[in-house]
Amino acid sequence: MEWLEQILSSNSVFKLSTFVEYWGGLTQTVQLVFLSLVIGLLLSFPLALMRSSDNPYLSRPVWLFTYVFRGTPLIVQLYLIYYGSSFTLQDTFLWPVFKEAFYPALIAFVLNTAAYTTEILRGAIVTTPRGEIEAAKAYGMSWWKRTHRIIVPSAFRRALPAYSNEVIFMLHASAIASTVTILDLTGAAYNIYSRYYAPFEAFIFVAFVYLLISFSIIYLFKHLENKMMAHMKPAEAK
Amino acid sequence: MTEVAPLVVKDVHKKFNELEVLKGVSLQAQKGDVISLIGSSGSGKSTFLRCINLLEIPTSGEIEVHGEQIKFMTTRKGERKPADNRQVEKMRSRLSMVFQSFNLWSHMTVLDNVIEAPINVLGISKKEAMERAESYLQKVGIWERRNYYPAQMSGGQQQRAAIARALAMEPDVMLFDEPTSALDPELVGEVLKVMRSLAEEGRTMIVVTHEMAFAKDVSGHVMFLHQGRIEEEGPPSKVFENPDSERVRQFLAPKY
Amino acid sequence: MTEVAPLVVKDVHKKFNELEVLKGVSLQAQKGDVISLIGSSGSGKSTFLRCINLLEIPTSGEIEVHGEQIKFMTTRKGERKPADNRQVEKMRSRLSMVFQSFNLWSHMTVLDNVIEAPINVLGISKKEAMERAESYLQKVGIWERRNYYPAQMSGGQQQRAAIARALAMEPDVMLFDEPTSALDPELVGEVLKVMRSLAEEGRTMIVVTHEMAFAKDVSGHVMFLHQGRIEEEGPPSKVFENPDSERVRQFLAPKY
Amino acid sequence: KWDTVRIAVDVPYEPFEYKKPDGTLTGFEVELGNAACEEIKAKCEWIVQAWDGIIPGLLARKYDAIMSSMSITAERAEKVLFSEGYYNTPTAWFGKKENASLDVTSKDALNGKTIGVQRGTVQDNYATENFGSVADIKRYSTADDLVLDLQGGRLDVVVLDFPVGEQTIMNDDKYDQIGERFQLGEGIGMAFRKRDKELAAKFNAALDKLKKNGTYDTIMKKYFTYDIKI
Amino acid sequence: MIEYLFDFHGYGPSIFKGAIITIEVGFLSLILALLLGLLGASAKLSNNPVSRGVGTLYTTIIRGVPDLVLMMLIYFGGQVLINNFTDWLFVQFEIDIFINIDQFVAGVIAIGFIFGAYMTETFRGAFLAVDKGQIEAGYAYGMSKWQVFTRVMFPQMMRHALPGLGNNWLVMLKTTALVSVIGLADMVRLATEASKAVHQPFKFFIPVVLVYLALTTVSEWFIKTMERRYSTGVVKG
Ligand SMILES: Nc1ncnc2c1ncn2[C@@H]1O[C@H](COP(=O)(O)OP(=O)(O)OP(=O)(O)O)[C@@H](O)[C@H]1O
Ligand SMILES: Nc1ncnc2c1ncn2[C@@H]1O[C@H](COP(=O)(O)OP(=O)(O)OP(=O)(O)O)[C@@H](O)[C@H]1O
Ligand SMILES: [Mg+2]
Ligand SMILES: [Mg+2]
Repeated sequence: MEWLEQILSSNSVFKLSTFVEYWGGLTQTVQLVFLSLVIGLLLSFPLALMRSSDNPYLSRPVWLFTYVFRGTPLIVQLYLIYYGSSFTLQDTFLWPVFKEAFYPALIAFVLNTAAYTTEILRGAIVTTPRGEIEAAKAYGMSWWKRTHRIIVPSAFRRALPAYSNEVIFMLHASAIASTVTILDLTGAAYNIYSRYYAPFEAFIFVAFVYLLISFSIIYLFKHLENKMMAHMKPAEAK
Repeated sequence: MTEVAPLVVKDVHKKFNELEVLKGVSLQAQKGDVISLIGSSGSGKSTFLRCINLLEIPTSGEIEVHGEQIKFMTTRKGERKPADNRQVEKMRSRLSMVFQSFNLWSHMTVLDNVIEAPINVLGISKKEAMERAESYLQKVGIWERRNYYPAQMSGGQQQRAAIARALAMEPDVMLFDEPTSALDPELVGEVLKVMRSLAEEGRTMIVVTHEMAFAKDVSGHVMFLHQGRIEEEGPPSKVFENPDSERVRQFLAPKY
Repeated sequence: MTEVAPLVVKDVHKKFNELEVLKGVSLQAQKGDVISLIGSSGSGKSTFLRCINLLEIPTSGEIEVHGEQIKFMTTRKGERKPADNRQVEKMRSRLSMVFQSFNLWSHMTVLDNVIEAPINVLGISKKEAMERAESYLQKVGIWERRNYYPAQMSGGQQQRAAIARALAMEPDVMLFDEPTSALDPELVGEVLKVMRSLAEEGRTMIVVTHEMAFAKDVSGHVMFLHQGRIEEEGPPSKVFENPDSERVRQFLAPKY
Repeated sequence: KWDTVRIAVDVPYEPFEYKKPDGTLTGFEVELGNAACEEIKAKCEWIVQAWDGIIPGLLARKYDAIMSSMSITAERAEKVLFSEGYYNTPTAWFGKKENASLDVTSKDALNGKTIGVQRGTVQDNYATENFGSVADIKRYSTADDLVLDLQGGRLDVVVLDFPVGEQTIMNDDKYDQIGERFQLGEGIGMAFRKRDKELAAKFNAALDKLKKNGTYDTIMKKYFTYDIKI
Repeated sequence: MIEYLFDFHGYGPSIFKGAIITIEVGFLSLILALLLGLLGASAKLSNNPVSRGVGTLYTTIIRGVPDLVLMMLIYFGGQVLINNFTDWLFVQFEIDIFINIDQFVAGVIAIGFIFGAYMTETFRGAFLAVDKGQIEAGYAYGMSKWQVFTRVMFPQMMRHALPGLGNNWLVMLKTTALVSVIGLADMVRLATEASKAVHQPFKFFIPVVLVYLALTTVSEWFIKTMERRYSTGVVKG
């Protein structure tokens, strides 16, 4: 433990108080990213199905949604929702919710990740082998049944690697939450950075924390892939 | 006959763009009938089966299942499509199909392939579905392979899984598209035995087959398709022993 | 015989994880030999063919093409793999294979499927490849369908395209995995005629088949595979008329 | 050796440094810097650099000095070598007119309020030290974001560099300065690499001379109505 | 209203210049990223444990570290390394030189390198989705690995890869804004400067968003064309 003390005492950045700040940042980041991803993913399933529908009344609006949200920078979306809400909702019952930076940020992130995930899923849905869909039809599965029993499970497996990218994009992108005063990991790093003016220590430390989160995510996806892609590998002896 | 026919197909035409693949094919199947569809490659046999359960929408013609006629409508673009999806689904759950290319769901094990539709379409309990799966997988001899994925099985094993999947629906009418193409003679015998027992249970079967022996021995009615038309049909004794058509005679002549 | 055998396979074993699918299979084919592989579903016939051209790496055993032995090495993890990719490619271009599930390249038309490998592997001119394609597609009767994509063709048409693709390589040794499974009896006759003529040209053929008539009439040697082992082999007269093995007798007994 | 000196600046920070629409740099610090360079007979090359990378860039020798309204703090002084302070602007509190009577020196008055500051400024340190325990302090990377949140109703009061507040808040007559202006910190200095002591000394001498010979005042009067010299 | 929206207070040309930088950086990094992606995917799918390891290391590390930090590390860190070397030269041989890493080159390399890792994952997923039989047929006719790759795998894989590639490209286009931390003035940076200068924080969002949307439109069109091109032989069910 001596070395730890030594590092801590020889270093102005790594004090107990900064660790408390980083810890707070970590919980904010994890909450924000996790909630955005979960809600965004849930939204993207119906959206992707609408988007891959032949009916233009279903597919066009979703196309427009993904076009706008993939076509513009997340920071612009965040600003519009964050500052936009303060000028439009200030006198409504929603204000107590929107006053907290967390919720406008959450909304922006959810919409953004939903747009990207929708496109990923749509791509996988339209490449489902035709014969397998026909088999589902031939057994009398309704649109809904064959969608959620055959098409989506098969598509999701193919979408996994691209979706793992999206999850990591979201984690990195969440750093901009700090621009609207959310004390996430990056926010904490900025505070500490500007207080001690030690960019390398402050940022490399958060980079390290982000790295750990990313590693966990990548590991998780690898595990998931191993499980879900079993049908592409030789069988275990039974 | 007082009972309504489980399957009546009237004057089905099918065009792919300009190519007319079916040029008016009709069929009437009573309960327990086994109808064989024979004919040369590309004559439209698979297309006809696919039209029966509406995987292809016939360009014209009618389909009646248990006396209920499938309703069609015409879209603004002038395409024909079923008017009532519910009706189609109900109809399909009573007809089950074995595909020429198997079309097993690749992300599911054989067992899951077999229990999927009974549970989710017929709504039977998982327990009952498992029992059915066991009995049919045993019947086709791949119960020990139940936890394999399709890609890990031999061609014949896949075909048998596809047959078990169709059997597990215990449908009124079964549509088979060359159900024994990947099987060795021994298994062909086994599978045909299973089919014969189904016929005896009173199930109706439409079988596309290249096994003339099967067409001759098991089916009560044989249809010979040629270039999208029925060239000859009748009881096997008639079609095989005394065909009217020169084309049929030639098709049936022994080759080596 | 003074000529070297075009294909010698020695004691091939293949395991999928713990499951041993091939338990020592050997084969020796002379120029012009037609060898039939028969056996029940799942007995390892396809796996054996796939081992011959190294789509599956045999767990042990040797393969010699025209006297040249394929060199293997062992990776540090203890897996066996070919030591020289060039050698494998060269070998494969002289053996061509028709797959049980056809495996036509779905993004190419039939014609492109057929000219692809001759141009890109054998390096012949496009013009010559087109001539070959025409002659072989005519031979199997789908020249008019040359501009179709695989998904637009019937099962039999796809199978014939796959055969034409293999023929266009004009290889020394051909490996056929149930080349007539999707064909009607008439076409089976046609295709077998083509194969017979190839045999007469001196090409060597290894054919996995369920057509006992073919095995009997065309091939000079029949091998019966059972659970990964050769249960019986010899000239057709021996295997079909007077087999030693009880298993073979049972397999060949007429079923209906 | 110092024929040309590359100086980094983050723009715009009116009126200290900003670009004219045609792209040329101007502002109080830019003019002052040019004058200082003339004194030391060097050519000044201005390099626009975003704030986040401004110290790493200096340390990586992308340029030789920073002259970009950087407050002198002990923490920064561990990384870079500061010149003597060459200006210090007053600090002030701003807020809605109806809050004008708020006593911004009292902990009790600010209890439970939301205070906006610009991250990492001396005002940030000041607010954190004095009111961090009772008030909610929100930090922004730019003054514009902070002003937007003040107008949007998420902030009660802000504490800012006076000239910045004057430019961005006071032009809306619903808002006003609260309380008195006051001075914070050691002022603004140029930053150099630690080993370039010689260059720092040259600039110190030059700035000193400019202050004495009146050039400094001439430039200052162009931009300010009050004194910022230290 | 329209006049208000499009009154750029004379900053139009500067933002236009920034847009060109954005497009240039985006485009060049895309090429680099695609190449690295294909290379990375082949490495991760290869049988060789060493290349598999290198591929995994690459995607894990790069995707793990925040882009901003990587950018700074590559640009400033790289510079410090070079400086240490030139310092050493000075101490040893009195050779006084300064080698400057160019911002543009560094930006393109950094972004290309970062997104190469994402492209790797996208391509890998797409390769896995290609039916194995198709690839085996290629090998069975004696095609070399390269031929199987170019003639069979690539054309079939693209259909699966395009949606993911489209996403990556759109994210990447916006990530080009990061180059401002290494002192390269892209469209976003110049627009922010201009907004601050005229004290209207959202003012120049509009042209920026319009440029992005225009680029998105072109990209969508291009992706759609490619999708059509790589869907030959697909019969819709
Ligand atoms: N990738 C794999 N993983 C595990 N087991 C496999 C795999 N491929 C094949 N097998 C098993 O190997 C056995 C032999 O398969 P093979 O395809 O060689 O049979 P076959 O003789 O060609 O049968 P068929 O006549 O039905 O085509 C089968 O039991 C099959 O389940
Ligand atoms: N999607 C399609 N587009 C165009 N033509 C098609 C399509 N599907 C089938 N065809 C054509 O329709 C004809 C009939 O095909 P079908 O599959 O019904 O033949 P089949 O009688 O089942 O033959 P086989 O015994 O070879 O399976 C074939 O000539 C085929 O090329
Ligand atoms: Mg067919
Ligand atoms: Mg087989």
